[in-house]
Amino acid sequence: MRIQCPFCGERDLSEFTYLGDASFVRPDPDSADAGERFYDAVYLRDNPSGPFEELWYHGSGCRGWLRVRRNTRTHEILGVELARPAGFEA
Amino acid sequence: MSDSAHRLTEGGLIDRRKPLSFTFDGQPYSGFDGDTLASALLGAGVKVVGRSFKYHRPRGILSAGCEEPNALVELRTGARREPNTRATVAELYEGLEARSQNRWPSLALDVGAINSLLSPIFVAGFYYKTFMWPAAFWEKVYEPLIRRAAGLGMATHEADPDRYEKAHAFCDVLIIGGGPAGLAAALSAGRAGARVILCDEDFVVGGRLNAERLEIEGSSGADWARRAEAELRSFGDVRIMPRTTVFGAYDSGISGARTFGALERVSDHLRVPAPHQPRQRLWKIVASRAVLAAGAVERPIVFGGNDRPGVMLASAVRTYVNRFGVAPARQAAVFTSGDDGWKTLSDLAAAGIGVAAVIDARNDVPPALLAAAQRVSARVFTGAHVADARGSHGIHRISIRAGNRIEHVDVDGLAVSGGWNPCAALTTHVGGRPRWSETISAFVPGDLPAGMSVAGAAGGSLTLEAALREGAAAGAEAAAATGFAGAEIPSWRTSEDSAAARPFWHVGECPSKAFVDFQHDVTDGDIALAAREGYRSVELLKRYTTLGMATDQGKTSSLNGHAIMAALTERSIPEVGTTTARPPYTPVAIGAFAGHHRGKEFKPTRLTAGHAWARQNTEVFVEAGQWLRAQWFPRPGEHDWLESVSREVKAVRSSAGVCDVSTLGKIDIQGADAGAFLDRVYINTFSTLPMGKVRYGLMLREDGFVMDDGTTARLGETHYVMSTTTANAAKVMQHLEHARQVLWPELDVQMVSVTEQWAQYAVAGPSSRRLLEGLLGDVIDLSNTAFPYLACAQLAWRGVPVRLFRISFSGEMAYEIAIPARHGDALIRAIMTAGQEFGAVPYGTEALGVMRIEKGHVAGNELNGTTTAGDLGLGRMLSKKKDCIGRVLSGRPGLIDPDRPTLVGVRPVDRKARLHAGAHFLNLGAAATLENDQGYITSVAYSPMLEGWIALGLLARGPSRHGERLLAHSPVRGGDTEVEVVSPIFFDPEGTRLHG
Amino acid sequence: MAESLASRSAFSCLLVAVGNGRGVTAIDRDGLGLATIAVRKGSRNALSQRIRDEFRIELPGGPTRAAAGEVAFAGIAPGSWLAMRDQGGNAFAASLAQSTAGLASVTDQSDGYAVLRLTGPMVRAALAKLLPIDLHPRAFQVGAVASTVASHMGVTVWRLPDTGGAAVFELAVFRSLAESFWHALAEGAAEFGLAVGRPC
Amino acid sequence: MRTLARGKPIRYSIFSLLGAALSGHRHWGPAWRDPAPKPAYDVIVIGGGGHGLATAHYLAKVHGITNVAVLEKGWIGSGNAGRNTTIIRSNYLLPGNNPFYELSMKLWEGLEQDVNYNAMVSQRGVLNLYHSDAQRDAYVRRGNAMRMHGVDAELLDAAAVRELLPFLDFANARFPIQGGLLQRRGGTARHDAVVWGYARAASSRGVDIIQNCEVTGMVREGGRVVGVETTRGTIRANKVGMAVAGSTSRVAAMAGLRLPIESHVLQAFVSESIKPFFPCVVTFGAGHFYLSQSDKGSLVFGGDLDGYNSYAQRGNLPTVEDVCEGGMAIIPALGRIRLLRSWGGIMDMSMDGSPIIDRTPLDGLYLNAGWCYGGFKATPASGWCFAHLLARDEAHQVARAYRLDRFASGRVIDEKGVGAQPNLH
Repeated sequence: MRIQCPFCGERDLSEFTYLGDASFVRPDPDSADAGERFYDAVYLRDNPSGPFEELWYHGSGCRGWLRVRRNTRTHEILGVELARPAGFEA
Repeated sequence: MSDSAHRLTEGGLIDRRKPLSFTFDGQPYSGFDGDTLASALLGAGVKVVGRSFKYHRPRGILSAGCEEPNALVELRTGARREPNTRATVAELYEGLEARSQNRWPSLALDVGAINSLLSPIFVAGFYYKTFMWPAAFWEKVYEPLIRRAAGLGMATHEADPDRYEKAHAFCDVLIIGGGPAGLAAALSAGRAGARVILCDEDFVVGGRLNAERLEIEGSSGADWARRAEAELRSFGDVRIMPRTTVFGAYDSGISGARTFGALERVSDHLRVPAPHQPRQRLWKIVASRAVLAAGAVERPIVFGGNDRPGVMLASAVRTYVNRFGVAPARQAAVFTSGDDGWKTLSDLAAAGIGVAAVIDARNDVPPALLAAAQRVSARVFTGAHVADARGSHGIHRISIRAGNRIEHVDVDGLAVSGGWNPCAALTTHVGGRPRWSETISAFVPGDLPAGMSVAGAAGGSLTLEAALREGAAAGAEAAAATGFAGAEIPSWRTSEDSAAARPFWHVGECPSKAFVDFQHDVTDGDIALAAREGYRSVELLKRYTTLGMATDQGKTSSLNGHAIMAALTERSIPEVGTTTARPPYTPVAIGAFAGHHRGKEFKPTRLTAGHAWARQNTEVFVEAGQWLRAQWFPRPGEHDWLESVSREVKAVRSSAGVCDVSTLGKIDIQGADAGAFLDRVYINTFSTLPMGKVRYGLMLREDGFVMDDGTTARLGETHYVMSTTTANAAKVMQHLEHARQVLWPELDVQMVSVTEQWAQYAVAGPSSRRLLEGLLGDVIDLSNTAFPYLACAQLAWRGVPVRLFRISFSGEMAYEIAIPARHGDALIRAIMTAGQEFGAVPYGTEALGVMRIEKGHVAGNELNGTTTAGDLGLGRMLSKKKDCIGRVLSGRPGLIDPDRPTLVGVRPVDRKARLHAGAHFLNLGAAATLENDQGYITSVAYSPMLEGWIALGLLARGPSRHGERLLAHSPVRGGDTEVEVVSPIFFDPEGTRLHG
Repeated sequence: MAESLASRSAFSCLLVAVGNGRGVTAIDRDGLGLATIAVRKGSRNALSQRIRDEFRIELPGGPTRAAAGEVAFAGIAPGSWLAMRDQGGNAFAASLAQSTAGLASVTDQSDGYAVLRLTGPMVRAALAKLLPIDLHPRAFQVGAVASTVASHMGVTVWRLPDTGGAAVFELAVFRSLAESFWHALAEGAAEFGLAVGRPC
Repeated sequence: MRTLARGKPIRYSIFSLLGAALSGHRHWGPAWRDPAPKPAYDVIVIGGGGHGLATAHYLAKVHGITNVAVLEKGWIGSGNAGRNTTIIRSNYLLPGNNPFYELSMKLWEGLEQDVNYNAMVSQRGVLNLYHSDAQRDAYVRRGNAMRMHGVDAELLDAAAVRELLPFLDFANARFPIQGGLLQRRGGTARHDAVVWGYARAASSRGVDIIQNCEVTGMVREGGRVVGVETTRGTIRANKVGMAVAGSTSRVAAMAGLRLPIESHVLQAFVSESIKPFFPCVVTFGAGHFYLSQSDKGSLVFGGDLDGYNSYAQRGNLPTVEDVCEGGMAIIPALGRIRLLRSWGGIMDMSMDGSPIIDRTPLDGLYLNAGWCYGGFKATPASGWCFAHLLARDEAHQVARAYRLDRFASGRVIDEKGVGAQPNLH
């Protein structure tokens, strides 16, 4: 598998570390049901068979966190972008 | 029989001026440069080469390629012994030593052959039906027997003496296979200017061109191949890799570039590798496009005695005659179901080898072929088949069934052609499914992986003309797809050849055993039994009978087996389906996948700037992740580690000691929001930390459990430097980058690891201040008031930037001094010199551990990923004023349960007794059961200060149980010890020594 | 002030020729001043201007290296560069921090990385055994920069102008890995002959 | 078809085998019946792998519930039951796991007599190597916990390991072998035979094993699951149990459930067949590698997950290299032995590395999932406890901790201590 790092270019799988579901959004810690929402965000997964948006870390490259769209059934990479929205570093 | 008995006087690609001597089962033989072991054995008249897996039947050479199921030998000796080497692909070299396998005492006389008599019992899956009583007998009696009988060659237990290497290659077009299709593809892609890599598993390119008497542009196929190779070598961006098998296709990326695994056999054709050369090289080839031109494998036909030595694939017979100048037989017959087999007739005749008969399963055979048979006065049987072959150590007679008439013909060789199976494995490695072709009665590539095309026999196009045409087109198309369009597509005139055939798998009832999978001794009867017992899916069939699971992975057997199953269950072959090919295409040495990552090179070694100095003072180092750290510094006369470590501890506590702490992670954190950022990743607050101060911090995972701890210093308004544990440095960096880039991208924070930039030493003990004053006195005031506990400063010392921290892991007054790593060696030497007057000693990780346990500081054994801040007695650090990663889930009932094991200290009631980490706590008198488990000991040390063993542990409701007595239960190490629960701070509980 | 403190190259005692010939030549770049510089939020343009004024260098937007005189900036991540100055030592980072104060975060890495310059007729063949990236002249041109992994070790590589008809690369690895990296390089380069050149 | 009423097949023994030999093995009937699905059953078990078939066998044998269907979308054992490295052991640390896996080991020890099928259960020993003091301490803690539950465990020092396996790398190892934790009762079993044995035994007690029958939906009435839609029609049942590790999330989604599970690919490898080379099961403590040798002679080995979510039953090259590097690091004689075949299985990776055997929020639907890569060794106990749950609607006592709500409550069973990151378990 080869992942197109937006900064470094396409690199071999071995340069990256996987985290998982990119839909994770840190819930509001002050909300009344924060516990329930954190449990849901940290533990529950859709775990789809097919296109999936996930987080990879280019630890052996630019140390960038990437948002990768990948088909979990075929391993086909459908799209890659930096997790950190453009502009924040500039 | 004389050496050259079966060697033709001329022809072939062998060099008769270069004879090579070799031995087989100790017998000396000779062959020629250009031979394989198989061709050399055949040339020397050797017919029986091995014994089969189950029945130990004598077996000869079936094929001339990697599909060989029978001719497996042990190659080389001693530490280089290679079991199961296919004689058909082993290149002959001077002094080669080979032995037959799976026989005792000798190949000719093999006791195991008794199994053949018991074969009525040893049917598929017989072992599932018996060997069950008594149960105890399995490991002791049955299994050892089965294991000894099974297996093929014998592997050595000696370490492999050869080197392996890995390398990376990139190209526009990868061409897999150097036969006519592959060469044509390479020529058209190369001429277009693309970067081309052409791999072929053989040691000469050309494939079937070297084995058939076919012509291209009026010259022999072999000559054409030489010319094509020469032209390709003239292109700067074309690389030809012989002896290289592309064994696997792996996933690609958006660009379409795909990774292929390939094995280059750099030195397997030599007695030993040349200096600085590996035995084999694993290539990871990244190709934008690939052309699969791997050819096809001929199928045998299932009939009685079809496994006997002398029965050979027709294509292999032609290979041995045309390429190696070897006569596999003196008087042969041909058994075919298509025109292709008839080529063998003319090739044998041309080589002056007698052909007694041609048996064609078809009723209508083209007249031209019949005429050819007439010319050499070979008898022709159409609509007929061979029912049986006789001769256990080499056939001497075949029985031909034509209608209801049986005829016997005396021959010493039988060429069999049951059609061709395309080598399509690489198209299925990444999920493609093969498609059934009625035209050639075989599975051909179905949906292809993106960026891959197929040419020639690999795609089911079996004629030379088609191979060249499709190859040229595929090469040009692939080149164009990578930006090298426009070059005209070459084409070539070829001689006639026809691949017309009719499917024919199995001759039906036979007088003797008819084999489907030669190597695993799977017969037509076994397939029938599987069908009867309900193992009808091809996967169940395979698993129950082991069809296709041998070292050849069913290249010659699977389809025949599936065809027989289809007939038995009244389904079509496509309905029955086929098993999925998995990498590698042919077996690959495990050493090649490891490359040079073995022994000390298994993983890189990280050495601190002070390592050279440490080496001069101790030989005792311990692995800390990839780092090597000094464990202790023995002195002459000390008897054991305990004596050295205790001496180091006492020295630190009484005067001063120095420890290399460079391996701890250090992260430089800057930016306007650096403080706010730290507040969110630590459970305690750092935005309020004054400049020039250090604070201990604890970090949680989002699930509320402790992740790591360490000190963080504030060097400037927007500048912090964080320290992490050695073990978690990389993990913490990744965690912080996630927080910075994904969770809170809006914060103005920049960070980078500076672990490697700074060499850092802990200077600890009552004399540490005076020691450092001797070094730094002229650049900083170290008095308690000017530089108190938890102060930090940046200095310039002797022209070098230095960082100084007043922190302590030992509980003594202590400092950590950091300096750019290139000066690390000089600094440690300077410290030791300055320390001489105080009797300062270097101390290692053991003494460090003892002192942190004496102080009740937690470390790796307590930060084990399952403990909470509360468990470690650090719950009070959790700020109520702010949120941080892990705060919310750390409040779950399971994490705040008062019964959770919590940090305590323990001492043996008998102060002399020894403790062991991993012992479980039991209430005195309680039975040793999991229900009564109260917790366990995490860390143990001998405290020279308390003159006894002490330990930290996690104990249910621990803090409330100080003074209680328990049993430390450790049946696997050290036994049971009665212990007393105490405070985890064993030494200087008031912490007065910190301040000196 | 006392006499200056002894300094030790990460490659000291390691660089010895292997095999026969000069297929690859290795040169220790000890003394090279290195610093990572990461732009502060919202300061990209101001920083570029400051670097332009100070060094007559256009900060690259991607993984490339821009040099003027003895100073160069190599893009290693979005908004982050590895700045280098020949023989700049630790002083380089300090001066860079001053000249970009408020616009960027600067961190001294002069001692964090051990840098080797590799050249010679077989340098690409030798590096093919280490680096999983395409070093073909068309794919990795002069000025190209890449951070990747070589034989389980993180490495940042950049290509300098060819000299004597041979490609020239510089490779930076974490200082603590210098010995393991040299072993991996030497094992692969031995068949071509690995020579050691004079530091520059 | 030569089978008795209810398809009771001929008993397997050396005598029946000899008898068969004389008649050319023509009288063997199908090992299990191939019935068409009935419109309704007492219990439907989704998944014809080891766990599902074991569940059906124990439902019939222990609880007398024989009106049971096992639905398999492909051929039985086509999932992880046929894609694992066949290791059986009960060397677990945590009280939530240890008794469960020990029950499994006890059931392995009597399996062949129970199902009258030789699954080649081979107690040749499982040795976990350790390479540091901290790792030793962790193994001591684990070994002690095992002994406290009556499980055999021995701590070996380097010399004892050397005596057992003299050809490991003791000379030049990057991470020297300091010793190991040995469970002699651990070992291997012939994975396919386990599936076939349970299938044959269950079928002979009346369980319907229905292959090529894919579940496409849940039949719900009110809040209750009362059956399944399949490619072979609707089948109703009082209780529906899921034993589809690898596809759990997909099947659960049919019932609208979201679970603490990710699917990951784990590769496994076999070498060419060689004469006896390796006597036990060994695991590397400083890398990702474990190995044993099958009775057929192949070395069977594996290592770490590829690390990314996947439903493709295949992995990539970096993991192959990582595993082989681990192998060479401890067994330098492996170099010239050839890797013959690799494949990938889809692991049901739970958020704490431990399984789930529990009711679901939907009445009538029961869950057996999250086996990570411990599923094969668990087969008998998983079937035993899932059958217990299905039959009695209460957790079997050794499976009490395998609750679905433990993640919300924080009572996780995390042997490795890596938290809610499935690819690290």
